[in-house]
Amino acid sequence: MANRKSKLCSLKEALDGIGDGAKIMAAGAHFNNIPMALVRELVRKRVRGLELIPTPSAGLWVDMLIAAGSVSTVHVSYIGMEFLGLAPNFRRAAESKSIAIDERDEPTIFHGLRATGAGLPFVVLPPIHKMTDLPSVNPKVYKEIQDPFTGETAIAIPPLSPDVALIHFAKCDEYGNAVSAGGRHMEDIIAKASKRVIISAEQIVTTDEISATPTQTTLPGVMVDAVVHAPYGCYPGTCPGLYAYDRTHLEEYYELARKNRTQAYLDKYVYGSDGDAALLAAIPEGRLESLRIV
Amino acid sequence: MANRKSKLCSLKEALDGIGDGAKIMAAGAHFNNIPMALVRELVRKRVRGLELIPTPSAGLWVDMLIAAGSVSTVHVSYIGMEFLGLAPNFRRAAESKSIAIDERDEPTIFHGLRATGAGLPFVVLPPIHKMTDLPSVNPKVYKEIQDPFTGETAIAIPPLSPDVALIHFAKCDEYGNAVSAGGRHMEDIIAKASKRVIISAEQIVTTDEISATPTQTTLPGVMVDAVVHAPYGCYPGTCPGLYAYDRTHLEEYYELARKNRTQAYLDKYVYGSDGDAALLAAIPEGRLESLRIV
Amino acid sequence: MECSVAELMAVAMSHELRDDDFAAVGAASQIPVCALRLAQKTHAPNLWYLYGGSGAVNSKSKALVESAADYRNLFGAEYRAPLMDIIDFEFSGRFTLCFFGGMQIDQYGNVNMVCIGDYEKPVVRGPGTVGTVFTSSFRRVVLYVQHHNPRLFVPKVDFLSGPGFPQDAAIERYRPKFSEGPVSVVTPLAIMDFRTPDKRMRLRSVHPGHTVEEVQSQTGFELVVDGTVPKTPEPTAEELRIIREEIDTTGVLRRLIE
Amino acid sequence: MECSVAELMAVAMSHELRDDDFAAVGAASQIPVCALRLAQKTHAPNLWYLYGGSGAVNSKSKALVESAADYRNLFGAEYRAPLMDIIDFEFSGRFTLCFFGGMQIDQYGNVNMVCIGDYEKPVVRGPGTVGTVFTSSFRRVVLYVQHHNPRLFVPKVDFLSGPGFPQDAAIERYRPKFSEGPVSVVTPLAIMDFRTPDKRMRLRSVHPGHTVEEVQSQTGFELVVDGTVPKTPEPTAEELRIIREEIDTTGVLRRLIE
Repeated sequence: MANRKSKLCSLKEALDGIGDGAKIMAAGAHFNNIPMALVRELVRKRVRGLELIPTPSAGLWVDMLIAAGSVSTVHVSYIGMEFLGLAPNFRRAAESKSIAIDERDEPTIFHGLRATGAGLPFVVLPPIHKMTDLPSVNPKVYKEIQDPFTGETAIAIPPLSPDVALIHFAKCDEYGNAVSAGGRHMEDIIAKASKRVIISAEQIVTTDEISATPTQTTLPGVMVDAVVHAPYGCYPGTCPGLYAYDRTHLEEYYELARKNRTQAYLDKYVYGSDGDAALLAAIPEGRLESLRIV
Repeated sequence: MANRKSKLCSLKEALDGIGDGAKIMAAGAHFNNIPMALVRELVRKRVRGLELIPTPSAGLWVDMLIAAGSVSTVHVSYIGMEFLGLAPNFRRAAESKSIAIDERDEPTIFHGLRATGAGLPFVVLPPIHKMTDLPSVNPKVYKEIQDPFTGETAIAIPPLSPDVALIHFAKCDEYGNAVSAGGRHMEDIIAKASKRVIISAEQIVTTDEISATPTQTTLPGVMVDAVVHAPYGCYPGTCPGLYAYDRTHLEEYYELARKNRTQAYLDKYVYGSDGDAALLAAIPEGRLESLRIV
Repeated sequence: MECSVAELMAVAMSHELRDDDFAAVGAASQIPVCALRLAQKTHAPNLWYLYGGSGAVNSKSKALVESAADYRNLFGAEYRAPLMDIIDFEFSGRFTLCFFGGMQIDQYGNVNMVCIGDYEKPVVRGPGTVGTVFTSSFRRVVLYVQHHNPRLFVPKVDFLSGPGFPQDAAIERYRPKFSEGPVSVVTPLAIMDFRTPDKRMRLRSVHPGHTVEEVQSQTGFELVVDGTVPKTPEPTAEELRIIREEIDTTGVLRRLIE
Repeated sequence: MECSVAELMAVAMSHELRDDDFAAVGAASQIPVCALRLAQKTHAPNLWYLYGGSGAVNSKSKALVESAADYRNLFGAEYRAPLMDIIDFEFSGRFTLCFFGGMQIDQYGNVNMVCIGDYEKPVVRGPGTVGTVFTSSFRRVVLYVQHHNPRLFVPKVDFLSGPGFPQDAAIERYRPKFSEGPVSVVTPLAIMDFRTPDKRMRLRSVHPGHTVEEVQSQTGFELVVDGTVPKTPEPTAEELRIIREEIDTTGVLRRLIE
């Protein structure tokens, strides 16, 4: 009997094969459960021309990759820093036209992903977008269609298919069976729509631990291509159930970003390090412990 | 401060308002997690002309309501008795045309419910049904449509909206927050699509017990209209995590049904009883205990 | 009893909620979260509510955290809604009320979250429309903002991301039948509504310490004024006690708006 | 070693599975379930599999229960897939192999689960098409039946619920690009496939104790026969040991087919 192959690998190995122009999606909502360790590695990779497909509520990771010069296009539903304000690098890049914007919104991104994940050719929404300016600025995405059952007008939107999805979990096994301590948000929706799924986790556990409670597995390993062990992989954001966001560190990022000095942040915390070693070493003593949720 | 209203009521009260011709959906897959206590009460109600919308894999409850003379139409994906064979009353009624059949299949029922639950006007499937005889026997459900993005042919199906959904859970609180011990199957999909949602549960627990693990709630009470305490509510089927199906009893049903003597079964176990009292009293000593899963 | 503007707004917003509502809030929403919890603890014990990003239904968190997406909102919650539920509820009319903000709001209740200035050459690029399209499909929408000035309240939004009341029947017919659209606007100065024949914004009440003239001068279009405009009722002592002892135990709303 | 027909079928079906497959089975599927588990324990350790009704992924149950929908299949499983996942995987080509049965199977691999006789006046009303439409969208489909007779193997199905190989290019173009259609048919008498120019059913091997003539006489259409038809390989001692000691510990497959 042969052995089952482990999907466990390093940050660097996990991102192998992501080239210029790839379509990247990262999970998370605002500062919650963003796969920052994987995003930082992507920054270090210095790829160019990425097309970002953020979740309906994103900010930090998009802003950072824009500052790193890796981005050519962003699908926009909400790109901001929630309670901190607008996303400075996104705002500058959008106003100066140094990135292209594919203007969408929450239901369009969600149902576009659903179309791919569910194997549906396209999705039809009720015509409420016709009450807004969205269809006029993005006519290739919002197409009028007639309901064959009622004759009413509806809106068709196309499938959305990221090349690579990045998702962080509280724990997983080496085959990619993964658990979100804060419950499922849209990890399954993202993974189903994506050609390649890379996950990181705070803790790598045995498959026996996973299969003791199969109803609590958030994402099955059959949908996962690579697994990385990344403690504090959501930092400076929140990892639900394990640690809270670091407001001080987020403010440091935000202030530098506002002053168009994100490069200084990246030099200090991201570049020139193997993985997150530089970042974790630079965080003041006791800070990480203070964020932990008991 | 006013008090929160309990949704707890008797089997009889829960089914109040279900009249002749109602569209009824019951949850469950094969003999798993079927809301039999609620179905038996529906039999006792002696309503007529029901339109049944079973899950993609159903049998016992449909067969029983047909035998009781309550059914005029059945949406069919799979109506059978799984390892026991075909569903005898369904088969007879279908062959003799005493019921109408709305021929569908698993994805059509699922995505029809999704359309209603997600507020979408209709759902578009890839054209694989064109490779089968389904569209030709049910042309009102399967409509050809052109993909506005690719020009390809696709299949549009209409929303499916049960008037009443019946669902059983391992436990719930008096406000309808409910937990399936065997994990979610499609309880959420059914509830979202249905105008009225009636649930039963093996055990009524406190809201504190529910809110101790909110990520494990299968269905939130906001989608529930009535709650019934129904121990052995899936019997003679399985209640996942609590008890297994009673094969002896199922065979008794099946043999009587094959001989067109389901009326004798109903007289013995369903009619003439307040709730399930007659049924539970008629089960041989020790049988129920032997089915329990430790 | 002295109360802060944010507390006054939260109490006013709680009065918009009914006992049979299923309400939702999005990100950074301490005032609406307080309104929801206060309503549930006073006149609306059967109210259900959901915090967007965290999916928490009926959270019982005793502190107002900065983010509705914060996992800690799951404390005492009865359900964790995945995003699919939220979007399903938004399209299908299950949410009966939602609180929404905006970078710009115009006289017909249209909301803009996308840009100030021309879309092709924006002066300010906003975060994006998120779910503001759903102002057309929540049964009732309460708009609220933490500032009240003519840059925010404009005659016509630069980008229409959240529909108010279109003045064109051909557009209005796209609204789902169950939707009433925006029903009120709560700001640090006043409460407005759209109870006018043409759905123009009307001044409903002015907060204590402010005047009709001041509100009008801080609004970039003419507000409809019907006779004498009443004062916004102040929170009762019991409302303030519940807020401070049971909901906002760390005093966020006492510091939120200067 | 003596083995039962069901065990022989399970072993033959396990050989159809590859190490990179994600396979699925529906209801009442003890033979395919045994095939899946055997493959994972021998040549395909990276195989993933799902049992329909229970949603169990990679179940490690040590007994073959009667129903794939049985909750007890969750024993040792790594995930509990809700029905949405299953239907998504079915449409999108994520399932690479599925085992399917049928009331009728015809010479082009079309499957019927709906009725015997005319649809409007059926002689036997079957259970319905369930998910047999997906014989067109699983990457590979293995058909299997517990009987082999001319009532089951018919020239043309009375109702086409599961597509095999349509002889009309206008129909064939609806098949997703990733789908190969039915690749084999496993019965108590023989194994068939469709490796013929026109995708007609071909006799691949005959089980020990049976003959080509017998198989042909029990089939309602002419099977393609290429030269000498080999015997179906018998299970190895190790395969039988694994089945009896680790998978089918209660001996279901020894009693299943008389």
